[in-house]
Amino acid sequence: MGLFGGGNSAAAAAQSAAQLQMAEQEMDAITDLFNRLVSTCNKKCVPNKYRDGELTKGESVCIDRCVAKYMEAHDKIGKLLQEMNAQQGGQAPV
Amino acid sequence: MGLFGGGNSAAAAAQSAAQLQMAEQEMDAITDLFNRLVSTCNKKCVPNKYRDGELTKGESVCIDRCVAKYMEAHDKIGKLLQEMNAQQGGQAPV
Amino acid sequence: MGLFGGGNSAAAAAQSAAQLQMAEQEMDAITDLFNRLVSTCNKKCVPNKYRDGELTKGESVCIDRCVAKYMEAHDKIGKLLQEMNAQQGGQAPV
Amino acid sequence: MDFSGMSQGDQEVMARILEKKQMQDFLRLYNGLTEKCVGDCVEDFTVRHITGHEQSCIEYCASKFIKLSQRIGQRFAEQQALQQEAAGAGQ
Amino acid sequence: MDFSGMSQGDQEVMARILEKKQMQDFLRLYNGLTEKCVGDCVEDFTVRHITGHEQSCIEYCASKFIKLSQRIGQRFAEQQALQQEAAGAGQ
Amino acid sequence: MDFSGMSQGDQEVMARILEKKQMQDFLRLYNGLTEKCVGDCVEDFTVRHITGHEQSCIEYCASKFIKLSQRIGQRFAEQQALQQEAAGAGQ
Repeated sequence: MGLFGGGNSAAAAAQSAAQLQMAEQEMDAITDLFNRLVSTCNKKCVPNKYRDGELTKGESVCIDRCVAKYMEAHDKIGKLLQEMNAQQGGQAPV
Repeated sequence: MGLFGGGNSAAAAAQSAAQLQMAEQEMDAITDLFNRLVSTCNKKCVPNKYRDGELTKGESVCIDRCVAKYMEAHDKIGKLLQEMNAQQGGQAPV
Repeated sequence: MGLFGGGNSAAAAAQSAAQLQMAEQEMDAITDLFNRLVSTCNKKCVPNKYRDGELTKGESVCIDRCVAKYMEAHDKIGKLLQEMNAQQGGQAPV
Repeated sequence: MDFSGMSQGDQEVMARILEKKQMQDFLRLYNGLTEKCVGDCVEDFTVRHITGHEQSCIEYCASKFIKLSQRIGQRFAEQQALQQEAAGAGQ
Repeated sequence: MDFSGMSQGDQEVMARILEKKQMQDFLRLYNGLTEKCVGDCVEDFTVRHITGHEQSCIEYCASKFIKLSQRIGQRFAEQQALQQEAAGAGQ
Repeated sequence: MDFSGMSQGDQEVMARILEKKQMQDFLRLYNGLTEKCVGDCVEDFTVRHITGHEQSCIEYCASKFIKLSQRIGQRFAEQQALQQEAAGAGQ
């Protein structure tokens, strides 16, 4: 690690480790978001009685709208959290 | 690590690593407990129909009692597990 | 690590690290499978009204069958995923 | 938890682990809020955008859940402090 | 996500982490499919083996869930691309 | 799982990982028991302490769930053994 990546001092290594950790956390957060999105839109759009293995037209349309609405809600809640953070210098519980 | 922390032998490092790991596991267990507590008391005390963004007086009182009862139950179950462990030299499944 | 384990080159260490990682992932997958199995067969076989702390005969029989059916379904779904993978060079989403 | 028995180096490692976990807790809270509030508030899939009614429901839901988490956080900390006292008295 | 700001060494580490996570995602999908489809399809515990009716229900359930995941994966990627564009335009 | 193909050093690392996971499994079981049994048994929030009726319900719930886990653990181990045999015969 860092072999071709420029300066090799302990400071650079620490920065690199912090950067890797943040990238990994971001990936984990996106995977978690995706899994919850799948679970929610499955519940909202696909009844759990199965007559065949294909998505119907109606289910497909519902899924697309569900994804759009979920992501819109995610953005709105993100802004809400930022506002609250700015107001209170607030912190997450625990 | 261990730069100002006294003896620097491999044994000390191993002990230190084990201590750090236990502390991290304890933190994870407390976070998990907290998240389950929030989820349970939310289900028990806050109906998921929303008329505004404030907790009502009734909900707040319910939440406080729910936390107290949850922690009391957690203690009791902890003692129960200890007893079972003592009786059987029992182990967790898997 | 690797002290008595034969060749000590970087390549051997990397192989060893990959092997350890795979073994750890396999353990995590089995633990996850077991936990979902317990949760499912608990829901299917044990009503959540409690009159005493023992499993009834009927519940025990139901649990054994539930485990057998769950594992059979797990195998079938595994084969299904393999087929799909073979057909499409398909990949997991995200 | 009490880290005072640790070496200074270990306390620094612990502080970094703690920081990482706080970030994880925040991301989990954020993702969990979206899942809960979409689950409770979004029912109309004949349109592609959040309706006015859904929007205010989501805001109330998020606000209420955050207040619930904060209240439980306080009670939880009090309980933990009580237990540590009890454990201390028992020694 | 954009890793181009990283050193080559870090990009390699990242690639290995990514590979590990894809394996985890696959195992999670696999275990999750079994849990969901047994939950939705298996109701008869008077016998020890999957019945014909349960078998086709499980196959439909798995097939449908995989198609749902793939469709959402596409939409999700489109949304992420749009957001990165928007973020880029804002800079 | 069979670790006999590993070097002795790796087997020691594996043993430590296993120990860590057993601790995690125990803590997860413990936290999960509380969540399940409070969910199933505690309904009266007009009082601050566990009532007698709730107390015995929690004890039955915990005892039953542990017995269920142990029984499933046995069946699960038998199934895994069967599969390894089948895999061995197929080689």
